[in-house]
Amino acid sequence: MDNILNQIGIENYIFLSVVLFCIGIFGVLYRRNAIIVFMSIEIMLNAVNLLFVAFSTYHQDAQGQVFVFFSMAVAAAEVAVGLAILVSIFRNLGSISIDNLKNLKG
Amino acid sequence: MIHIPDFAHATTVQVIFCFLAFITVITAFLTIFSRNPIHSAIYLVICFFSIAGHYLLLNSQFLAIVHIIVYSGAIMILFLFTIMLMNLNEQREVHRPRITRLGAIVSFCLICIVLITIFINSKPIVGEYDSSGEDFQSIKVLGKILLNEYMVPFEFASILLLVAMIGTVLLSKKEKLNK
Amino acid sequence: MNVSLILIILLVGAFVTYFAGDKIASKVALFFSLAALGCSVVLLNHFSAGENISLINAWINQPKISFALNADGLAIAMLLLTVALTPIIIFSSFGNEYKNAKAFYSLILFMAFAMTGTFLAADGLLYYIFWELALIPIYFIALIWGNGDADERRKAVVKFFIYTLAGSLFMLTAFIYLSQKANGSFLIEDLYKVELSSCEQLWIFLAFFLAYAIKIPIIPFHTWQANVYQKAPTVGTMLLSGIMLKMGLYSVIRWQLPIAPLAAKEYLYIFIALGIAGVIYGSIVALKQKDLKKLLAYSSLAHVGLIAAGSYTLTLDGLRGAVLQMIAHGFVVVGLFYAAEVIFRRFETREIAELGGIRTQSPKFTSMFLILVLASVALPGTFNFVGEFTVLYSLSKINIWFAILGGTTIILGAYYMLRMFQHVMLGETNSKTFADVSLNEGISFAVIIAFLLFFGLYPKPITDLITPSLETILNVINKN
Amino acid sequence: MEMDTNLALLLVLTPFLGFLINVFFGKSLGKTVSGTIGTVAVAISFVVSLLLFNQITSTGKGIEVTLFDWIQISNLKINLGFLLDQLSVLWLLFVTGIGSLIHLYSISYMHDDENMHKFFAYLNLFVFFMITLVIGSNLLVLFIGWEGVGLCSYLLIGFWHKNQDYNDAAKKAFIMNRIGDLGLLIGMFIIGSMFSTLDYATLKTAIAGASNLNLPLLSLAALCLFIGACGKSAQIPLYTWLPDAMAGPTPVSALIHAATMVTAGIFMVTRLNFVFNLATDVQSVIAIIGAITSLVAATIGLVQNDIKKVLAYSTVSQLGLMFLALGFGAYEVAVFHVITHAFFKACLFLGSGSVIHGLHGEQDMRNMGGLRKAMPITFWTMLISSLAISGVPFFSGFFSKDEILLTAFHHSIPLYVVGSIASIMTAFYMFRLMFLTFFKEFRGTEEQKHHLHESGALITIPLIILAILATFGGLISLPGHSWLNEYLSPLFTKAAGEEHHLGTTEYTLMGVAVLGGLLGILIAYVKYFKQDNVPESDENITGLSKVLYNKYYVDEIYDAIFVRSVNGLSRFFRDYIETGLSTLVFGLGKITNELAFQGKKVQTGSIGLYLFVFVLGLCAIVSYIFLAK
Repeated sequence: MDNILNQIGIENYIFLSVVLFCIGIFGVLYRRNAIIVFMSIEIMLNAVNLLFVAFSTYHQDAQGQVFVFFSMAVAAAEVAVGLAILVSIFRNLGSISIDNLKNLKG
Repeated sequence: MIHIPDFAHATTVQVIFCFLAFITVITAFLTIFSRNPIHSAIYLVICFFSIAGHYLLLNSQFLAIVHIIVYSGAIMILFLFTIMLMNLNEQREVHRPRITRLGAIVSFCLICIVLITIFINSKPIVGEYDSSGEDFQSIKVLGKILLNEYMVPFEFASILLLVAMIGTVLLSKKEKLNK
Repeated sequence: MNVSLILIILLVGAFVTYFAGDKIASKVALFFSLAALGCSVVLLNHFSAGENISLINAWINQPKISFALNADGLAIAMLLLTVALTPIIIFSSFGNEYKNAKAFYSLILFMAFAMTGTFLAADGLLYYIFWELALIPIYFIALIWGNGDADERRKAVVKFFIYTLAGSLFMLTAFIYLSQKANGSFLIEDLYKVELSSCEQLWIFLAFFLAYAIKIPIIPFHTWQANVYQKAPTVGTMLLSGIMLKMGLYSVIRWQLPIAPLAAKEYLYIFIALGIAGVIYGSIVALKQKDLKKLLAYSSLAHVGLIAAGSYTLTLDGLRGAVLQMIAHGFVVVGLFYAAEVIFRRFETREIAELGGIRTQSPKFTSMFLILVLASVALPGTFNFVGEFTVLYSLSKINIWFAILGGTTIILGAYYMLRMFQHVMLGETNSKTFADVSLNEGISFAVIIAFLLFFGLYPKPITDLITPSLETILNVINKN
Repeated sequence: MEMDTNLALLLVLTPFLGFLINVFFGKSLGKTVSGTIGTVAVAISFVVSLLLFNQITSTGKGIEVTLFDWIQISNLKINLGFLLDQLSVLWLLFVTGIGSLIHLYSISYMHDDENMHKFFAYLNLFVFFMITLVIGSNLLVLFIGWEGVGLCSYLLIGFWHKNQDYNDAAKKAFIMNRIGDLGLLIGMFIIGSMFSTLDYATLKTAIAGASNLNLPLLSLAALCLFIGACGKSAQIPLYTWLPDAMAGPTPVSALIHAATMVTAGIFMVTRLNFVFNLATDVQSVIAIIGAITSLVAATIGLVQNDIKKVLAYSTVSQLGLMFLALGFGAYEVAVFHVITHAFFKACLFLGSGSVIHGLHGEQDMRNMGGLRKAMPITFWTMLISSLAISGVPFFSGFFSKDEILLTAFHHSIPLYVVGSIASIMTAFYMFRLMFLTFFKEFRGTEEQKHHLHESGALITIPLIILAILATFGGLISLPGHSWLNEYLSPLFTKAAGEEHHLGTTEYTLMGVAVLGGLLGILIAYVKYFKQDNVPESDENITGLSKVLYNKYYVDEIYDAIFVRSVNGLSRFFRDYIETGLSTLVFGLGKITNELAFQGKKVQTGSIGLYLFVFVLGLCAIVSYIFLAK
């Protein structure tokens, strides 16, 4: 069986992941809408997942994929809880702009 | 170094990769930049699909399917529902002060530079990579691994999801005031 | 049979006392403390018969921490001091009513447990754990059952707690560093063997010094002392001054000097001078104190200064004198604080100005108090003299001026103690009635006095007990 | 040997047993019984001393008794042991002898005091410690006794403890003694580290056998020891406690502050004569200090009006004379004077006690007078003693004082002159005392006059015995043929002092001394008998006599220099340094608090900022790990 990486090269996957990850970070920093921030986080997660899978193929080892599977489970839980929190914040504050979340002020 | 595809002699796989990568990056950007959260969500779905495409390209069918089910299905539905629940529209979002945006851009550039520098500086991979021909990522094999080697974490994952479900229900329940 | 038995008795005693209920808590505590004393005496017999009563068990593998209790002569002497004073202290509290007595007495036993552990521990980390453990009960004892304004008291006690804890953390750092050097082992033998450069030794020495200087206390680290002594209930004060500050002094001999001998040798003069400064300063400050317990606190500061100075001479005489003086001081200071308590029970005050004229009403109490005062000023024939003489002698061998300056304690000590005695006990008959000592009180005093006088004339048993282990320690110090 | 140990223990422990019985059972036994027990205890010691004396004179050798090891120090091994040789037995004899007499006296004297059993307990304890001091075989055992007698002195001066002035006096005595004790300790330390022993016998051989001694160090040791002696024997500058010590009951003054305890310093110096002989500089210091003390104390004694104060200053003055002799290395002369002084001074004190007793506590001589008829025995005994102390020929004091002056003359004329002036003054103030007290008309209140009576037999018998001793005590060391010198000769390396040949010089000097003494008496006679002067009341004293009356203001000066400065320092430390240090420690806490307060402002709560900083931190860490190679 031909390894796909022979044709594409692991470097390209790394590059792609980096770009995706950076876009995620940029989104987190740039947007103030909590939902978009959340989406950016998902993008970052996916960037990492992608890298895992790429290296899993590269090493011919299933562990990377197993890890991605767990990370997806965690992500699902996280999104569920996170969005629930956002909803309750929205209910209380009437907005989900992260600038309003200043309860951490010392 | 970054392998620059030679478009003239590109194989099908390479073309597909480039295409998918292009879609992934573009939709990711659009997710962040579009004003309307609904649009963002839709771009994000497309992004997730393209990532699933990458998974398929890498021949990990199981993950591709799970990814589509979890991300493009469940998570995106959750996002959409939430957005609609809140009835957000673009006017609500006020742009951040310039200094913040500048900071965001600066740090974005910074992290890009750092990561890419690392990437460039790291040792290049020498030679071609041959697969051993062993099946390691078919659904069957993964299923065996998950339920043998990783059984306990697997069960914990289910507990995690259960807890998350309960937590979500508890959080989104309306608090009864004055009681 | 080994020394862990004592620890077990005290710990079990603490629990049993707690569950025995308020009414009989004091008696249960007394029973267990006496049991510990009895067992210690039996162990002493075993020890003098040449049996090994130490204990080493592996406890944690990585890093290598052992549950090691080392019972050499020095440790046994301190163990005996603790288990002998604990029953006296408990017994002395019989005249008082305490709220939530079960917790109170349980804490006393627990404190005795922790202090005994500190004296016995032969593993750096175990020692550190016991060291800090001893702080917890005294914190609660002083805070909950103390006297005076609650807010003031909390301030003083919290200051004490944080201050000593902060000092100890430096010691912990030193221990961790040392164990790194000793391949992860915390055992005292391994720590002794660690080869350190003189610069490293200095830092280790200073880290230890901070912990001990605060606990002992050596000036200028003594600011917690007078306030806590005053605010704590007398039982707490006795525990603090009688035993707990001996922990610091003992640790100097057991840990600080042998581990960092080069630093100790190089800066000998500075540390002796600090000790002696404490002697003079404490004596002078004690002169004009208005509160009886505060005065005794400062007198204690003066005495421990001399003990510390003796330890830092790094001579056999100095160490031996220091240990003898520690034991003597433990007894005498407990007796003196008890006398203050007896006065307080009757007059509800410790202001020296409000006292006076007690002697006519209570000849027995006066005699006992006077003997304690005289022991405190090291009259020959009392145990304190033996220690003080030995320490001063060792100081004179280092430098005659040290002996002269340190010797001012016998002048200034006599001055403030007799002044206090005069204003507290003598003078026209007090208008308030002062009942003479009850049987219980008399027994406590008599035991302490008998001890001081007996060993004042025949200190040989204690000297013989401690000398071999001190020689061993000196060998470690002088190995380079 | 067993026998000796038992004797020594009997000697020491009988008074201690008396002390214990009186402490624990004294109150229930009743006054007479408790007094008797106290007296008998000391008397037994006296008998034992006599036995020992007999043994020593017959064998000529000292007895050494070692009980057990006491203190172990690396190069020192200190036994609790006794040394009974000529010197200590001699001291024992008069300590226990005079002690028994004074105990006997006290039975009557203290009979009205409710705490009589305590008084006897303390007295017995004192005798116990004094015996320990005298017979200790090394310096440290001496030190037990040394401090112990100080303690008893403290207890007895403050015996009437309701009066805070008395307590002050007691405290002062104890503390001044302790200053000397520190000197003694330091001296011991030096000797201990030089010779690795504190034992007299070993020390003596060690010094004799030592080749190259560190003489300056040894002199320092001797000086320190002398400071100790100064404290105990009330020499300048540590003498001020002794006059104050008169606050105690009169028997105490007689026993402790005249006859026995205050001579401990002389005992110690004599005991260590082999050390002092090597330190010639220190000897000169001793002589000079002794001479000055005797003169200063005598001048103060000239104008005192309190009968006991006069005697106290006289004691200081006489002690000064003894030190004068010690300074010249004439130890046996000093010892001789110690003994005669013990006799006549004890007698004088007891006599004054009898007077005070008769006048119900009156001590001011201005309120006395004419007691000769009412108290004949007291008068005669005191007269004899006064003659003795004034150096009238053939009384004991004549011989001893004369020898001291003779020695002084041979060594240093100026000191001889000083000593002679002091003796003349002594004669004057003693007879001033006699005339004011016993002659002329009674100046006290009518009520006192009514009750004037001679004291009982228990008081007069000791007086008579002491008067006899004061008369004939001089016989033990007659000039030219001295039994005492021979007896003590084994102690001294020099062949019992240079026996002075009784030449013309000596007789001349004797004559001068006698004339001086008579002159003093004559002046007193003229001033207080002929002219019938009575000292002015306190307010009217002016000029030099005011200075003298106020003891040269030495107490005030000491108070200003030492006591106040220490107290001031104490207050300063308490109020400023302590609070300062405390603030410093609290300050550390406050600084931490303030830092936290400032630090918390960084926590703006803005998630955007947090994320921004987080990304920057991430960049920094990643670049550190991967790029900083």
